Amino acid sequence: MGKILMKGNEAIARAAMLGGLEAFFGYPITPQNEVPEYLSRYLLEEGKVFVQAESEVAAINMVYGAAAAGFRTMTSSSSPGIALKQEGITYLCGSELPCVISSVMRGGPGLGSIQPSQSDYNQATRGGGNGDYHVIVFGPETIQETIDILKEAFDIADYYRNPVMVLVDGLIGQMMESVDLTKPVKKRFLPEKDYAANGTKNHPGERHIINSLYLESNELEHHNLSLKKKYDLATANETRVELINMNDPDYVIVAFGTMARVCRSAIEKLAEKNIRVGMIRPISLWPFPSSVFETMDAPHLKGILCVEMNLGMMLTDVLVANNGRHSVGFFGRAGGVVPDPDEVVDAILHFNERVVK
Amino acid sequence: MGKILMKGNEAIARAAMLGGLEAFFGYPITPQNEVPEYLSRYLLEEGKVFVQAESEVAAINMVYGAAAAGFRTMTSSSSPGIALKQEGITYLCGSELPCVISSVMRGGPGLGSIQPSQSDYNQATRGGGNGDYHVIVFGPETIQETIDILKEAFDIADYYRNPVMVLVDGLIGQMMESVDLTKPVKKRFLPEKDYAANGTKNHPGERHIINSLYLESNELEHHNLSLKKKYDLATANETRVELINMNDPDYVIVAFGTMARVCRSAIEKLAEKNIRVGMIRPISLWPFPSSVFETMDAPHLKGILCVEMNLGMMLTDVLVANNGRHSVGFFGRAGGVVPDPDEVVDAILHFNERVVK
Amino acid sequence: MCKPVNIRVAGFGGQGIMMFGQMLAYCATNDNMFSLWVPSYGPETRGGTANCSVIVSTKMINSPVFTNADVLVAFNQPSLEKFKEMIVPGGCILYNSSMIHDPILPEGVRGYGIPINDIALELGTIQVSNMTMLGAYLEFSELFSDATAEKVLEKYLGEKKAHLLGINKQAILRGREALRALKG
Amino acid sequence: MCKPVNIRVAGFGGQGIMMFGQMLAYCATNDNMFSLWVPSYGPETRGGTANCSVIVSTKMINSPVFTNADVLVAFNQPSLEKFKEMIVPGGCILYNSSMIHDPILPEGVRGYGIPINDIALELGTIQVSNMTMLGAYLEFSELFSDATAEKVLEKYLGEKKAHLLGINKQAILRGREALRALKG
Amino acid sequence: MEVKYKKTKGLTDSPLSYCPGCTHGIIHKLVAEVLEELGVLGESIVIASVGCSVFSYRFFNCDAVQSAHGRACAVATGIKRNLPDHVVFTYQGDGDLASIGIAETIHAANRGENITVIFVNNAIYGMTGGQMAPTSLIGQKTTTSPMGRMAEVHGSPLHISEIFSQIDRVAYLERVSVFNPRQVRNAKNAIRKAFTYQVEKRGFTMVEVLSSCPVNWGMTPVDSLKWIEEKMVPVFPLKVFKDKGVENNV
Amino acid sequence: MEVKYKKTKGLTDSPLSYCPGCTHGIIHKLVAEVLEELGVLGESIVIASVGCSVFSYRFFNCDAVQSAHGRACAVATGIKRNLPDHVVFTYQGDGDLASIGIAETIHAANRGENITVIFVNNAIYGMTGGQMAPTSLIGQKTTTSPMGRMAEVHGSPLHISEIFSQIDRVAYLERVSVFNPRQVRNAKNAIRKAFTYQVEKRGFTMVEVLSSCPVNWGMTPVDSLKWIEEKMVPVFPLKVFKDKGVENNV
Amino acid sequence: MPIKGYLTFESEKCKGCGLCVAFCPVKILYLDKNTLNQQGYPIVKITDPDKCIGCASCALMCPDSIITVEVKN
Amino acid sequence: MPIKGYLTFESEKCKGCGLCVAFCPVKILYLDKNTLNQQGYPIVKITDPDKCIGCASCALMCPDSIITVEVKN
Ligand SMILES: Cc1ncc(C[n+]2csc(CCOP(=O)(O)OP(=O)(O)O)c2C)c(N)n1
Ligand SMILES: Cc1ncc(C[n+]2csc(CCOP(=O)(O)OP(=O)(O)O)c2C)c(N)n1
Ligand code: SF4
Ligand code: SF4
Ligand code: SF4
Ligand code: SF4
Repeated sequence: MGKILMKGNEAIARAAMLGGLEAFFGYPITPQNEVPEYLSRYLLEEGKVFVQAESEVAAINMVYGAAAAGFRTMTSSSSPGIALKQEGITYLCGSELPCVISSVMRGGPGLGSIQPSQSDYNQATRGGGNGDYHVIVFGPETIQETIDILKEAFDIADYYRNPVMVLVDGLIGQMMESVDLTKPVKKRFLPEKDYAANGTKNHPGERHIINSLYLESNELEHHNLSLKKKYDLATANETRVELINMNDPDYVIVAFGTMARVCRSAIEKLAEKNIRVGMIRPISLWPFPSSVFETMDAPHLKGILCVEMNLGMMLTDVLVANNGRHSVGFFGRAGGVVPDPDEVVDAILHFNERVVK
Repeated sequence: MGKILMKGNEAIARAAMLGGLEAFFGYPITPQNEVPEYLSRYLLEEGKVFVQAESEVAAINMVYGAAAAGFRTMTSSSSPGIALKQEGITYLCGSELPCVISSVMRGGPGLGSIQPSQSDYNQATRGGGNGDYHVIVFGPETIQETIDILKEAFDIADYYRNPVMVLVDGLIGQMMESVDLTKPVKKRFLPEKDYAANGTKNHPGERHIINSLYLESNELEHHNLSLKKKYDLATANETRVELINMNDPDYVIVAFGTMARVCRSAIEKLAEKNIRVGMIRPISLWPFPSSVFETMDAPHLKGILCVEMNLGMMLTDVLVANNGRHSVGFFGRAGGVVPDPDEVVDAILHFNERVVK
Repeated sequence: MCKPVNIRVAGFGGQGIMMFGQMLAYCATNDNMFSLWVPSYGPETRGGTANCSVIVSTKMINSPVFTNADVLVAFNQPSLEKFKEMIVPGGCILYNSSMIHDPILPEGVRGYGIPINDIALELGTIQVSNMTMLGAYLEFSELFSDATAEKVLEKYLGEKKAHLLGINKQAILRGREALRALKG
Repeated sequence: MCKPVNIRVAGFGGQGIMMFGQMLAYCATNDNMFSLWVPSYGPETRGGTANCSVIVSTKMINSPVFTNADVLVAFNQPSLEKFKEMIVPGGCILYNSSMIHDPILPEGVRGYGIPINDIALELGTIQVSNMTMLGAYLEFSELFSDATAEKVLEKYLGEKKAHLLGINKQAILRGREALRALKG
Repeated sequence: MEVKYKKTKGLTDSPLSYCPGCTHGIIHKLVAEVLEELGVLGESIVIASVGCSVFSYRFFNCDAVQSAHGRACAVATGIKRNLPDHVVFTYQGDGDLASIGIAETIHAANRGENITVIFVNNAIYGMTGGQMAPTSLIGQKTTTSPMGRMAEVHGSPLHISEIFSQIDRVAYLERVSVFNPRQVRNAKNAIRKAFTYQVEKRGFTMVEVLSSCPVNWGMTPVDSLKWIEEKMVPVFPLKVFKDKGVENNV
Repeated sequence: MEVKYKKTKGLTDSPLSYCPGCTHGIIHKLVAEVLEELGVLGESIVIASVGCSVFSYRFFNCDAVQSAHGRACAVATGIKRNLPDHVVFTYQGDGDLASIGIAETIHAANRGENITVIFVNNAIYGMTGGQMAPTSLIGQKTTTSPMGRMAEVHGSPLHISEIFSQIDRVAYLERVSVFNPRQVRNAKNAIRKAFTYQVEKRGFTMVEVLSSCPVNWGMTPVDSLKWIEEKMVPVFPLKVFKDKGVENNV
Repeated sequence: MPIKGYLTFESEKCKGCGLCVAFCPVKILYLDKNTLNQQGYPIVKITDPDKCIGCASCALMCPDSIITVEVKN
Repeated sequence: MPIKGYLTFESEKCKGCGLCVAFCPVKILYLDKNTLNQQGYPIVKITDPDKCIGCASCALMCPDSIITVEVKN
C-alpha cells in the first residue's frame, strides 16, 4: 500500500508542496499550526519561500503579491484568522489571482474554542468580503482526500485564476491517519500566466497590471459579468459530490467532512435496524452539488436530513437545492462538539422532530 | 411638515445621535465619509466620544471596548472596510455586545468602485466572521426610513445585546432628500446593562467579564444554543417587511433599498400596461421575512422576480422562503449600475427568460 | 405638476454645479414639495467634470435614478455633448452660451443659451455664474417664487457668506431677465 | 478483528500519553491496517492532563470519534475517574498501579494494574513508563508482534534518540511480562 | 508575627493557567499588587489579550474585557474614552502587541490614550506552541524557525520600547525584567509608576517586561531566567526610555 | 539644440489624475526618472496603494500591482521574495502607510525586505476628501478635525522616519520635500540612493517626501509649497535618518 | 555667451496650477485665464521667450511634466 | 536578634517549578519528587525551617503566589 501515518496538518503542508507550492505566508493559530511549522522547514529546504507574516491580514496580502508575480502560493489559518483575510480574499477574486487557502475550523463565534467545528461554512462559501465573488471551496472528509484535493488545488486555482479553499475541521488537522501521498490526481491543461507582473523585460511592449479597481460602473459591471461566466464554468466543471447508498433510500443524509464520516457509521448502524439511509456528500461546498438533488431517484424517500457540526449553515444550500421537493430536517451540534454516530441514528429515528421545511 | 433637506450620510449621523449614540469610531472611506465628518463636529460638541481610528479593524475593536463598558456606540464604513471588521463583528456577537454598524455599499469585489451597489448583501447577512452568529440587518429604501431605523437601532441592539447593521447603498448615502427627523419610533423596555465592565465599584462583589472564549466544547455549545434562542426571538419579533400592491398580483417583485424604490416606479409603469405587480420589500434582511412567502395569497401568480443591484444574493433567501411553491426569476445589474425602472419593466415582461427555479 | 421633473446639471468642477442642484432641492423642500438631489461623486470629480441630478415632485419620489431627463443644464461644452441625448423629446436644455457656441441640439428639444460667465463677470465675479443660471432656470420652469429662492439662498450662504447675498440675488435676477428675453 | 478497536489513553502531561497512542497507530500502519489517532490539544494540555484516542481497524475507519471505548489506558487517578464510565461492558482498563491503588471499576469491565513507574524506575528512568504500558497493552491485545513494535519504535526515536532504543525495548518486554503475569 | 509576603488581593482565587515557572505569573502578581496598593481595583478594567495570558480575565480581581488578538489597545481606547476616570490597562504578549497588534498599540500611544500597557516580551509565541515572534533572538530556534532565526531571512528582533520612545505622547516607558528578586522589585516600581501616571492623567504608559517561556524555550524554569539575563538583556537593554515626570527627559 | 528637460520615459502617456499643482506629480516623475536612469524599468514592479496615487499603476511605465489599503508592503514582500532580483517599490500616502498600514510597513522594514518605499506625507487624506491623517499638524483643520487637530484629543503628528530609524534592518531612510527646485533635486538624490541600495541588495529603503494637497488644504498650489516649508518642515525635519552605506551611521 | 532656453508646452495637459510661473527666476511665465483647455484649465504662456535662460526650474516643478526645455549655448 | 521567617505553602497549587528553591539565599528549599499533588507536580518542601531568614525571596519569585512568609524579630 505504501501508506504512511500522517497528521492532517502536516499532510496539508506536504500535499501543497506536491501540488507545486512555491511560496507560503501564514500566521500561527491553533489548530493549524503544524502547517506553517512543517513548511518553515521543508519549503525553505527546497529553496522556496516561507514567510511568517505579522498577521493574517499581512499573510493574505503577501499571497496577493506572490500570486500577482505569477507564483503558486498559499496561506493557512483558522476561524478568526480567516475572518481577517476576507478583504484580501475579495481582492484576490477581484484581481483574478489564483491561490490556495487552507482553513482549519474551530468553534466560534469570536475567540470561541479550538475544538473542531464546521461553523465556518458560511464564512467559506458566502465570504465576508465585499462584492460579487466566489471562492471555490472543498470540504474533504479524510486526510487522504484532503491530500488529493490539495495536490490538485493549485491547478484548479490557476485554471480559474481564483482562490481555492480547502475547508476542514480541527479534527482533520490534528488527527493522524494512514495515507498514500502518491495517489495520482487529475491533470489539466493550464495556459501560461500571461498576466503576471514580473517585469516588462519578461513581456516587452506590454505592461502587466494587477488591479481590481474599475471606477466606471459599466466597466465594473463588465468585469463582474466576466467573473460570473467563470463561476458558471466552475459550477459546471468543478462540482464534486459522493453519493453513498443512494439506492432507493428511506432517508438521505447530507453531510460533509468529518461529519460525513460520522454519518457513515450511523448509516451502518441504521442498516442493522433495516432503515435504508443514503448520503449525499458534497465534496465541493461551492459550487454546491445542487443538481444531484434534482436528479435523485428515491421513490420512497421520507426526508432529507442535513447534518452539520454547527447550527444549520449548509442547510440553506440544501433547502435551495431541494426546492420544496422533499421534507428537510436538520441535526447539528455546536461549539466544537463532534456528534457521535448514535446521535445521528437517533436524529433519523426521530426525523419528524427535526423537520425544518 | 417640518421637513428638511438632508444628505443620507449626514442623516445617518444625526439619526444615530438622536438614537442615543455616545461614542463613534470610524475610518474614512467613500461613500460614507460624511458620517464621521458630521460626528467629528457634532458629537464632540455634545461632549461625547469621537475617535478617528487608525483602521477599520481598530474602529470595530474600539466599538467593542465602548460596548463592553456599557455605552451606545457605532461605527460606519463601506464594502472593503466592512470586510476588515468581520473578526470584530463575530467577537461582538460572541461576547453579546450591542452596537450599531452603518454600511454604505459600493461596487466590488476588491477595491471595485465607489458607485452604489447591493453586492454586500451576503457580507452583511451571512457575515464572514467565524462561528454561528447573526447580525440583525436592516435595508431601508429612503433617507427617511434610514433615519427611523437608526433612531431605533440602538434600542434593538441593546435589547438583544447584538450588533445591528443598517445597510444602504452609496446612493442613499450621497443623495439629499427631504426628511422629518422628529417622527416618533417604537420605544421598548430595556433592562439595565448589568454586564458592563465599568469597574467593580459600580457593582460590588461581582466582577463583570466580557468574553467570547469557552474552551470546553460543552460550554461553548451551551453558549451557542443560548445565542440561537436570542436569534429565534429576534426572528419572531424583529422581522420587518412592507407588502405593496399584493392584492391578487400577476407577479411579485422582491427588492430592498434603492432597488425597491426603482421597482415602485416600474410597478406604476406596469400598471399602465394592466400588469398587476406586487412587491415584497424586506426591511429586515436578517431576519429575512420568509413567512410572508408562505402566507401569500396570490392565486394568479405567474412568478416571483427578485431584483437586486448585484448578481443574485438575496435570491438565495427568496428561494429558501419560496421553497419551490412558485417560479422564481432574477434580474440584477452589477458593478455599481443602478438599473432604470424601464429595465425592471422589461424583466417582468420577459419573466420567462429570467427564471432560475 | 403631476409628473416629477428630472433635471440633470453638469459642468466643470468649480462652476458651482452642486450648489445649483442643491438650491433647487432646497427650494422644493421649502415649498413642501418632494425633492431629491443626487451628486456624481468620488475621484472623478477631481479635476474633470462634475454633475448632479435633481428630481422635484409634488408626490413621493420613487426611483431616485432616471435615464431620460426633462431638463439639462449644461455649464460647458463637454457636458452638453455627454448628456444632451438623454433629454426627452419636448424637453429642454439650458446652456452656458459664454462657453458653448452654436450647439447642435437633439430634435424636439428646445435650447436656451444664457451667457452666464459674461453676466457674472459684469456683476463682478465669475463665482455667481451658477446663480445666474439658476435665475434662468427659475424663469424657465416657473417652479419657485423669488421669495423662496432668496430665502433658501440666505440659508445656504449662512452667516459667513452673508455678504455675498446681494450679488447672488442680483445674479438670479439677471438670469431671469436673460431667459425672459430669450423666451420673448 | 472485524470491528474497529477504540482505545482511550489518558494521564498527566509528560507521561508520554501521545507517544503511546501514536505508537499504536504507527504499528497499525506498519501492518497494513487502518488506524487513526486523535489527540486532545490546546491549552488544556498545558499543565493539566493529556489524553488521546486511537482506533485500529482492518477496514476503512468511518467515524473518527467514539463515545464508548473498548479499552482505557489510564496513567493516573484523575484520568481513570474521568474516562472509566466510557468503557463498554466487556471492555478493559489498563492502569498504572504505581499511581492508582485499589481502583473501583465499572461492572463488566476487566482491569489490569501495571506498576509502570516502578518498572521504569527499575530500568533506570521514569521516561520509559509509557513503553512499559505499551508492552502490557500489546500483550493484552495481541494486535501487533514484537517485530512490528520494535521496528516502529526505532523509526519513532530516530537517529537522535537511537541510544534510547534498548531501554525502551526492555520496557516493552517488561510490560508484556507484567501483563502476562496478571492474566495468569 | 507579621506577614511579610502573601498573595495579593489583586488576584482572584483561580489557579493561574501558566506552565510551571512561567514568569507570566510573577508579572501578574506585580500588576495586581500595584492595583491593590494604589487602591484602584474597584475602578480598574483589564483588557486580556490573546496569548497565554488570555485567561488573565479570570485572574485579575477587577472587571475584565477579553479582546481580539492584537486589538487590546483599540479596545482599551473604546473603554477609556468613555470612562476617563477609570484605570484601564492591557496585558499583552509580544505576538499580540509587537506582531499583529503593532498598529493598534502605536496609534493608541500616539493619540496619548491615558492607559497602561503591560507588554510581556518572552521572545516567542507561547500559547500556540512556540512559533517565532518579532522579538525572537537571532539564532533562536522556534517551531517556525527550526534552524534558528536568521537576520537575512526573518529580520532582526524588533525593539518595541526603542520605537515607542519616538512617540511624543508616551508619558512613561521602561523595559524591565523579572529574572531575579532585585529585577522583580524594579519591575514592580516601573509598573507602579506607570499606573500612577495613568491616575494622574499624564498620557500613555507602557512597561515592557522580559519574561520567560520555559516550555517553548525547552529549558527548565531556572535556566530560563538565566537565558533572559544572559541572552535577552544584551539585545533588549533594561532602561527607562521615557519619563515625562522627570525633567531632562531621557 | 539640446534637450535639457523633458518628460521621462519612466512615465506613461496617461495624464496624471492629480489635482492641479499637487506634488504627487512631481514625486512621480522623480521616481520615474530614477528608474529610467538606473535602467531598471523592465524589471521594476510598482505597488500602487490606496489613496490619490491609487492610479499610479497607470502612470509608472513598468509592471504594476494595485494593493489593498495599507497593505502595499505585504504585497511587495510577496513579490520580492519570489523575484529577489527585480526592483520592487511601493508608493504610499500617509493614510495608507502611517495609519492603516503601519504594521505591514514596520514588519517589512524589520524583516529587511529589500524593497523601496516612497512615502508621500501630505498630512491629510487626499483621496477621501480631506480627513485628518496621523501626520496632520497640531491646529490643522481637516474634515474630521473641524476645530483643528488637538494633541489631547487627536494625538500628535506621527513621526514615521524617526520611528523607522529604530529598526535594525533599514538600510536607507531620508526625509525630503519638493517645495522648491533645490528640494526637488535633493529628493531625487534620495530616491536614487534608495533604489541604488535596493539594486545592491542592502535591505529596506524608504524615502519620506513631504508633499502638498492644495485642494484639501484649501490653498493655492503655490501657497501649499510655502506651507510645507514653513509649517511642515519644522515638525518633520528634513534629514537622513539612516544610511548603511555610510560609516558612522547617523 | 549666456545660455538660451526654448520652452514647449503640452498645453492640453496643463492644469493651470501656476507652479512653473512661481518658480521661474526671470518671471516670464503667466497663466492665461482667457485660454482654457479642454479640461477647463487656464493654460500657461510665456511673455518674453527671449529672456528664457533655460534653467528648467519650471519644468522641474511642473507636476504634470508638460514642459520641455531645450537649450542652445 | 536576627529576623526569623516562617513559611506556609498552598501546596495543591504548587507547580514544582523550583524558582523558590533557586532563589532561596540560605538554600533550605527543595522539591519532593516523591510527593506529587493532584496536578501531578512534585511539591516544594523545606529542609531546615529554623534557618529561614524571612527574606521572602522565594515568595517574591513564586509565579503562583503560593508561599506566605511571616516574620518575627
Ligand atoms: C486573529 C488570531 N490570530 C491568531 C490567533 C492565534 N494565537 C493565539 S495566541 C497567539 C500568540 C501568542 O503569543 P504572544 O502574544 O507572544 O503571547 P504568549 O502566549 O507568548 O504569552 C496567537 C498567534 C488568534 N487567536 N487569533
Ligand atoms: C480598507 C479601506 N479603507 C478605507 C478606504 C478609503 N480610502 C481610500 S484612500 C484613503 C486614504 C488616502 O489618504 P493617503 O493615504 O494619505 O493618500 P492621499 O490620498 O492623501 O495621497 C482611504 C482611507 C479604502 N479604500 N479601503
Ligand atoms: S507556553 Fe510559555 S508563556 Fe505560555 S504559560 Fe507556558 S511557559 Fe508561559
Ligand atoms: S486630493 Fe490632494 S493629494 Fe489628492 S490629487 Fe488632489 S491635491 Fe493631490
Ligand atoms: S506647472 Fe505644469 S501644470 Fe502647472 S501651470 Fe505650469 S505647465 Fe501647467
Ligand atoms: S516557586 Fe512556587 S510554584 Fe514554583 S516550586 Fe516554588 S512554591 Fe512551587
